[in-house]
Amino acid sequence: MADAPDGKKRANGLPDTKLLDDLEKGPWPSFVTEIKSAAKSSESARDLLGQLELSYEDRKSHWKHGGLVGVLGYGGGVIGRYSDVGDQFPNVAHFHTMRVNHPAAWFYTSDALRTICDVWERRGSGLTNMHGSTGDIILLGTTTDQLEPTFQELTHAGFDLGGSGSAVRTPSSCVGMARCEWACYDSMKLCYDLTMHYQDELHRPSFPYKFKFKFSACPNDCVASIARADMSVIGTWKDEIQIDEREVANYAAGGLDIAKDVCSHCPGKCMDWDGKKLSIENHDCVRCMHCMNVMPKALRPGKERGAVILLGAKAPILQGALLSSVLIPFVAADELFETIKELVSRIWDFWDEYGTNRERIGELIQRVGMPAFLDAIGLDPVPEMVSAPRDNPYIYYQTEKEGEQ
Amino acid sequence: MADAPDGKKRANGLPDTKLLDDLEKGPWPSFVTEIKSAAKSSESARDLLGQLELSYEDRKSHWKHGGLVGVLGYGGGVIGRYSDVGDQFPNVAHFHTMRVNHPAAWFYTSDALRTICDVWERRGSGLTNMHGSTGDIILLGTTTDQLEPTFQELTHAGFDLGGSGSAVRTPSSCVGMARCEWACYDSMKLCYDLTMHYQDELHRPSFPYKFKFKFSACPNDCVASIARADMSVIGTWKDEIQIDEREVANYAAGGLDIAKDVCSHCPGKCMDWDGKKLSIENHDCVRCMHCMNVMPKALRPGKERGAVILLGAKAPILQGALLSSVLIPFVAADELFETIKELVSRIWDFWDEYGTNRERIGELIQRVGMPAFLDAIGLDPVPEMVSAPRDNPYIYYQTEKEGEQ
Amino acid sequence: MTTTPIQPRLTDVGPPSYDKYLPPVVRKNYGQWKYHEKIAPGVLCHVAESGDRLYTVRGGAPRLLSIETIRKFADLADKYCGGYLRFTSRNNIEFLLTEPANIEPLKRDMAAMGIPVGGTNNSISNIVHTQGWVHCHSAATDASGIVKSVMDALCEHFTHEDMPAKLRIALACCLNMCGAVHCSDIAILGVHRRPPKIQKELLPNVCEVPTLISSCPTGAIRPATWEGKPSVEVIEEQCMYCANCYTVCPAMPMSDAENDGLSIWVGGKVSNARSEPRFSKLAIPYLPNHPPRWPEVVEAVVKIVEVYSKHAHKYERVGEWIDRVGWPRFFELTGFPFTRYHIDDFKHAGLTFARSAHVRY
Amino acid sequence: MTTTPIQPRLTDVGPPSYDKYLPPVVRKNYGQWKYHEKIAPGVLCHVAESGDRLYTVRGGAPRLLSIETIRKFADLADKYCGGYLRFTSRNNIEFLLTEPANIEPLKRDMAAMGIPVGGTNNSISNIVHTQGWVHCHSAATDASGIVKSVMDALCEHFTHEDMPAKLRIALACCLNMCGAVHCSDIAILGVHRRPPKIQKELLPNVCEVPTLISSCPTGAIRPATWEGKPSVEVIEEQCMYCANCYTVCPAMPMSDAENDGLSIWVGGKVSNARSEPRFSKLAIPYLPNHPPRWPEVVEAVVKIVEVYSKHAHKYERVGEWIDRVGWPRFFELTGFPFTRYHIDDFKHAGLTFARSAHVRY
Ligand code: SRM
Ligand code: SRM
Ligand code: SRM
Ligand code: SRM
Ligand code: SF4
Ligand code: SF4
Ligand code: SF4
Ligand code: SF4
Ligand code: SF4
Ligand code: SF4
Ligand code: SF4
Ligand code: SF4
Repeated sequence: MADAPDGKKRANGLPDTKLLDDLEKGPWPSFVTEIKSAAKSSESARDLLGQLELSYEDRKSHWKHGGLVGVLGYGGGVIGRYSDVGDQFPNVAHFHTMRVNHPAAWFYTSDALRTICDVWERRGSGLTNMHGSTGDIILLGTTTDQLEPTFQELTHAGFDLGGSGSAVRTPSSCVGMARCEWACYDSMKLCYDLTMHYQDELHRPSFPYKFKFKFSACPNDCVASIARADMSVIGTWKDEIQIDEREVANYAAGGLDIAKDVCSHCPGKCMDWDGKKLSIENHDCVRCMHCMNVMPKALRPGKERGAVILLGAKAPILQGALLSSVLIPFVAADELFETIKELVSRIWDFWDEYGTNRERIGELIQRVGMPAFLDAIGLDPVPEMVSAPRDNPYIYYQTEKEGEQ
Repeated sequence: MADAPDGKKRANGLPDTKLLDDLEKGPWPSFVTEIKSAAKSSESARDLLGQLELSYEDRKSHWKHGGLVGVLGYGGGVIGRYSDVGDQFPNVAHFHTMRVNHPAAWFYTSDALRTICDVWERRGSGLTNMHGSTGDIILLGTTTDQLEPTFQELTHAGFDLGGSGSAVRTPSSCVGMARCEWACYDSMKLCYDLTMHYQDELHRPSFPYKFKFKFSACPNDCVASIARADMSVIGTWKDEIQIDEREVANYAAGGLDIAKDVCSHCPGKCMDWDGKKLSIENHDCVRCMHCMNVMPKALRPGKERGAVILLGAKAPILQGALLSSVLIPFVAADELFETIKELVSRIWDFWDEYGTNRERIGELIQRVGMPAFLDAIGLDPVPEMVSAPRDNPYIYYQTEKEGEQ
Repeated sequence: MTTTPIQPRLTDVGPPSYDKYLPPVVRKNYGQWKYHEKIAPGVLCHVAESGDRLYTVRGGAPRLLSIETIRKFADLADKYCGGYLRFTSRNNIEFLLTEPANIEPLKRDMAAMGIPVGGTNNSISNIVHTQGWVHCHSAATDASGIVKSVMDALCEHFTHEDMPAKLRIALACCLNMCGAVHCSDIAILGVHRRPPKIQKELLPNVCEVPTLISSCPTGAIRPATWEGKPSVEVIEEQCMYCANCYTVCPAMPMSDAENDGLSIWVGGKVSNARSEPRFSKLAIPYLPNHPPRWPEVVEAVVKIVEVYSKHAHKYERVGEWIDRVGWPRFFELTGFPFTRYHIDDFKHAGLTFARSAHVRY
Repeated sequence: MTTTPIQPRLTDVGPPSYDKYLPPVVRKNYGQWKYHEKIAPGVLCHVAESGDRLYTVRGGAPRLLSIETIRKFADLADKYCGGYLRFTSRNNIEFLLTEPANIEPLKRDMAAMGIPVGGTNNSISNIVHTQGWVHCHSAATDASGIVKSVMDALCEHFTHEDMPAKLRIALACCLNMCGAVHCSDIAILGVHRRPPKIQKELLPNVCEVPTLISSCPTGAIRPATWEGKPSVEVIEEQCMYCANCYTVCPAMPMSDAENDGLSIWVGGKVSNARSEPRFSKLAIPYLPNHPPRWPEVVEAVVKIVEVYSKHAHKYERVGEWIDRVGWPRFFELTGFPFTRYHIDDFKHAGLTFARSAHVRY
């Protein structure tokens, strides 16, 4: 590769990166080293390094607003990206990323990883994100003509694109039953089943805006679903916490201050430790996980398991960030797939009809009001949906409908 | 008095009040009995009884929107009131109330009360509210021509009218130092001094809307100032809670479960009872009063006393109810009068200039934003003003003013 | 009766000085109180650093008092406590004694007058309330009648300190909330449920149209003309019956005997003790106006009191108890239905949605 | 390289089945895990009802990985754990072992590769982050460079479980917050501080004016014409630099080397453990963009970590610690100035005012 137009010197075929080089020092593994490693065999990685150094010099991004690029018959899965210094760095003049739907909970075999690497060595920059914030395998940077062949190689290897645009986005799930004693439903399977069910909505954007699903199998919420998913499915249980008295005693004997470290942090204020026996008023337990987190050998979720379904999280723009809020307080584990499918179709119908351009479902609910939204999707109000009933007296009484009470 | 036009029968000169009579039964003292008692010698009380019975029959108020009535040179203190069934009840056709500024914390001598009764026997219905929600002595119902003479008799007896309209409203205070061991400043004196200072603003409405002051001498807030006053002054202390170890032991010996009844309710989570000694991490104490309320003999506020000044409470209309919020986290007791005077004048200046018609100060702050309000009144922001800093990233950076940081 | 000014005409004299009516024991020990003790329901004893003791006997009053009753209070004060008495911030009457021997005779005289003694500590104190049909044009309900009916049912909790904590009830007869009910353990609030009925002929003469339009929190009032004069129309679906338009314009009356009524709110508080002050939340959106005794309202309030006093821990105010057990439990225990009205849809509604997986079953 | 379709052309195959890459020990014990134990920082042991044990060794990764590095991970997986591995929701790599004897050799090989082992339990885990200057047009700052700089400074807290509780840091390079930083113990957020610079000539060709106008949360964008074509103008005082206009219209670029920079937010969390999930709150409104090491940002984050780890009780997340000691203490201990920017002035601002007399001194 020739010298860049600005005449920077390059050692080992790599651009001169005084600023970035500093980021190869220190104990944490370096993304600069990664780019350099790819740059050994990838011209686009080499130009990426050069452009990034330039950004470090001028303290601004050198990417332009994306354009619509993609693969045949799909409306998403590719983020188009163009350089504003393409003359200096021609190999990243076009530098699109491909979002590849990851396997549930990011499990791989070495072979599966190698397959992806091989495709990306042939077809792209050799750089990836493992993984993107939504969960995808991000194949970082290729040209328009490589999109379709990459796609075809991937599908034949058993991988498919993830979401982008106004579509279902790649759902993700915590490791759940594969490795976690607290899983209250099979988050990986549910994530997979729904992903398969929504292939069309995932690949062919047709919504007012994006729609994200995330599945955590217990209230620890290890995929941050409540903060990042339009629909958050969080495992929980209905019956009593299972207590192993002997193990409780062992923890106490081992030096755990159960009153202070466990009971005093219990948000349900429903635990009592008299120095010998731990008792839990399960009726008041809010299913927060703290006691189990501290004493995993002694306490376990109950046996009647399922999930809370919450709706509406999103990032700040436009009207301020939202966390998902409770829509159905409990659905039994074996009814989740059907319930969600049915519920989601009603939600999407309403969103389709009333959502404005770039209005996430959470914002739509805020705009029309939860009562109207519930009417529309045919769900009865329950007190679990709110942290508290209203405190303002501005009630739209519907006296015609209700008549004299 | 003759039969009313609707022909209701009257026994003992009183109208027939089948519905109201029922409210003379039962253990709680009866307002109907009170009206009847006044009605023995007052024609307007008699007609009030009749009109009220009519309201009980038709389930609606028979008062019309008030008109502007008052005494010479005052713009407030009287609520004009007219009946919409004045033909039936001519003695309440005009039935204005006079608001009389109560003595601080509602202390009276029997003579003072008798003086008021005598005036009101001569000049009005003989009915009162002891007291109105703002704190005034409410003289309930008289005619326009009686307003000025009543006023003159009252002022000669050492009483004056309270507030109404867009003015300072009658300030009120808790019993504080007169009877309470927790008083952190002299709420009665401060209330009185400021009331005297603001006589003009109280009697001559000149604001965008009403402005209320309430003074509670400790965080128990026995005049509900935080919920009902544009400016709420709530006593507190800065140094350490005074502990009488011996009395703590007495409470424990007397059966008080200090850990459960005191410490576990402490919102500062700063109390520890090891079964022998009570220790308080005063740095984390939020000055809530709970521990003192439970053990008044053992614990007392510290010695460095003063008050928190809060601003902005109001009822729901227009934009929703507000509680007052912290403006100055601590003012020493002996500086309160001067500080408040100075602060209030800056607040009123801003309100005068920017407040719209019927906009309470709390609503104005919401509309222009607290930072802009603080700039305007020349107060530096401190973290005590907020329950938490902002969580949205919508910051109006003022880069010109600050330059590069 | 005369209208001749008494000379000189005095103005701006202000209220009596704050210390004018203080009893001697208070003057002497002003700011020097050391602690207080419980003696009996309705009786407090404050002990000064000096060792002096002040006994307070508190009685319930209907607030609406005739001068005859006030004079009787004055007589009792003369008889037992040198003529000194006060009222409380919740409209109770307090006699201020130095002689403990006078307590029982005073209580007997109060009983004879029909004045219940109580309201202290963890009792149910007097209901803060407003004018209602006795004096206000704006009232969606009466005030005194409901208060009387509710207090009749709760009187034994006034005279006994048998609640887990203080329990404060307030009533306001319209959304102006003069009773400041919005931070009460239990609030009773008069509500309209019908849009204003525009009095077209009157309106142009008595109201300013721009002020009227801007008075509506939801923008339901639009300009219109009526017989060539500026007037308004109300978009009924946008009206939530707050009556603010009526406050600024008499030609927009709200009252409607069939549809007006009461709503019940719970869990507010004012004190900073333990938890922060907070607003009351909707428990029952609507109960009918049934004078003279409002049985539905009385029943609802009594139900809340019963459930609360049975389930709350000591020192838990109503709202603090609900914090611990959750709103679903509140609705389950009271049997009140949870409806679409309970879910906020005003300005900050989204902040009341349950944004966590904390659920009780 | 070829563009000829491989036959048949497959679409909508979806991701690999959820159980396709599970190690045998996981397949066997799927849904049958009993408890887990701490072994060492970065090493977990999950025990199944069957008694089987699964050892997880977790390593920190820069997320931006070259295929060379991924292949090295694959080799390690083959060498120590039958080829099975996974990534975590925070971009760490996990090797899934059944042989405890393989743990130490694996850790040595990881060390040789420069991969720190840790991130478990009460350590500081990997920083969730976004594209920054590496791939996004919208970035007000870089992502990877700051993450590297901060993690260099905090690496010993990744490899040691020495925090009072989990501490989660996230970075997003603009207000779109792809890193979902809004619920992090510590969040680093790229910010603009200058209104968009309208590219008047470009605008009419590439943007829809109505969409553009409605994209502005504060209504700062007004219609205008430019050389007869529909265009817009920006009321600069109403702009709070969110860049949403730029997202919908390329002719409204925001970046400004002198004024762009970072803000720091603290106290958010996601888990339902103990307290409810909550947003992060503003700690520092602005720090400059100083590549390659962003010393001001590193210093601020390290300061928060130090103060928190010194003062918080065990099991208190950052936000829970601040709950207990109060925000004034947070600002006092960190020395960060409290400014007008910290006081909310957006939609629900009033709800963040301190509406109680609870004050700590
Ligand atoms: C790649 C990724 C960041 C990363 O480095 O990991 C990303 C990158 C972009 N996001 Fe994002 N978002 C990514 C996860 C997220 C998340 C997190 C999540 O999904 O869990 C969020 C916050 C959660 C949410 O959805 O609210 C997120 C909230 C946004 C938003 C704001 C959406 C909103 O409703 O407020 C935008 C703006 C938009 O959609 O126009 C956005 C837009 C973008 C765009 C497409 C820029 C744009 O304005 O068009 C970025 C492309 C960058 C590039 O050149 O590659 N991105 N974005 C993440 C997707 C990778 C993946 O598929 O796995
Ligand atoms: C008499 C009294 C009720 C009572 O029975 O005790 C009262 C009665 C009225 N209030 Fe009030 N308010 C009374 C204390 C309050 C309080 C409580 C307080 O002051 O502590 C409040 C709530 C606190 C507050 O100020 O926000 C209160 C909030 C209102 C409002 C709503 C104000 C707002 O900003 O939302 C209005 C409407 C208005 O001002 O137009 C109002 C208006 C009225 C009017 C003048 C009706 C009107 O719309 O013009 C009522 C006259 C009734 C009458 O015919 O006598 N009244 N009003 C109270 C005054 C007695 C006194 O002086 O002691
Ligand atoms: C007399 C009065 C002040 C006055 O100037 O009139 C008063 C007097 C006392 N209050 Fe109060 N409070 C008075 C209204 C209030 C109010 C305002 C209200 O109810 O509208 C409150 C706020 C109520 C709320 O939060 O909604 C109030 C919240 C308290 C508290 C905190 C209670 C709590 O746990 O939340 C205490 C402490 C306690 O009782 O343990 C307290 C304690 C006291 C003490 C013990 C203070 C003392 O040492 O003298 C007094 C006797 C209390 C008693 O009745 O048992 N006082 N107190 C008021 C009597 C009203 C009545 O007749 O019932
Ligand atoms: C591997 C992973 C799930 C996955 O599918 O990838 C995971 C795995 C476990 N989590 Fe998690 N959590 C994982 C992300 C999360 C997240 C999401 C995030 O950080 O973005 C959260 C929410 C964080 C938050 O609140 O901001 C999360 C909140 C928890 C908690 C609650 C912590 C708390 O006290 O707030 C626990 C319980 C505990 O640690 O005591 C937990 C516990 C666990 C346990 C012990 C569960 C188990 O028995 O297997 C696992 C090992 C934890 C450890 O690292 O010590 N996990 N965990 C994620 C590892 C991320 C990483 O590489 O660091
Ligand atoms: S969310 Fe719960 S079930 Fe899922 S991995 Fe985390 S702790 Fe385990
Ligand atoms: S799960 Fe949480 S709320 Fe339930 S008992 Fe355990 S600590 Fe308490
Ligand atoms: S507010 Fe405090 S000082 Fe005033 S009376 Fe109540 S308890 Fe006493
Ligand atoms: S006053 Fe309140 S916060 Fe302070 S120590 Fe006592 S109970 Fe705790
Ligand atoms: S609450 Fe309403 S109806 Fe009752 S007195 Fe106040 S303004 Fe009048
Ligand atoms: S009652 Fe309230 S909401 Fe209805 S029109 Fe009048 S002001 Fe508007
Ligand atoms: S946070 Fe903003 S700048 Fe960063 S990747 Fe997302 S959209 Fe791009
Ligand atoms: S940056 Fe945001 S606030 Fe400023 S003009 Fe654009 S959209 Fe509006």
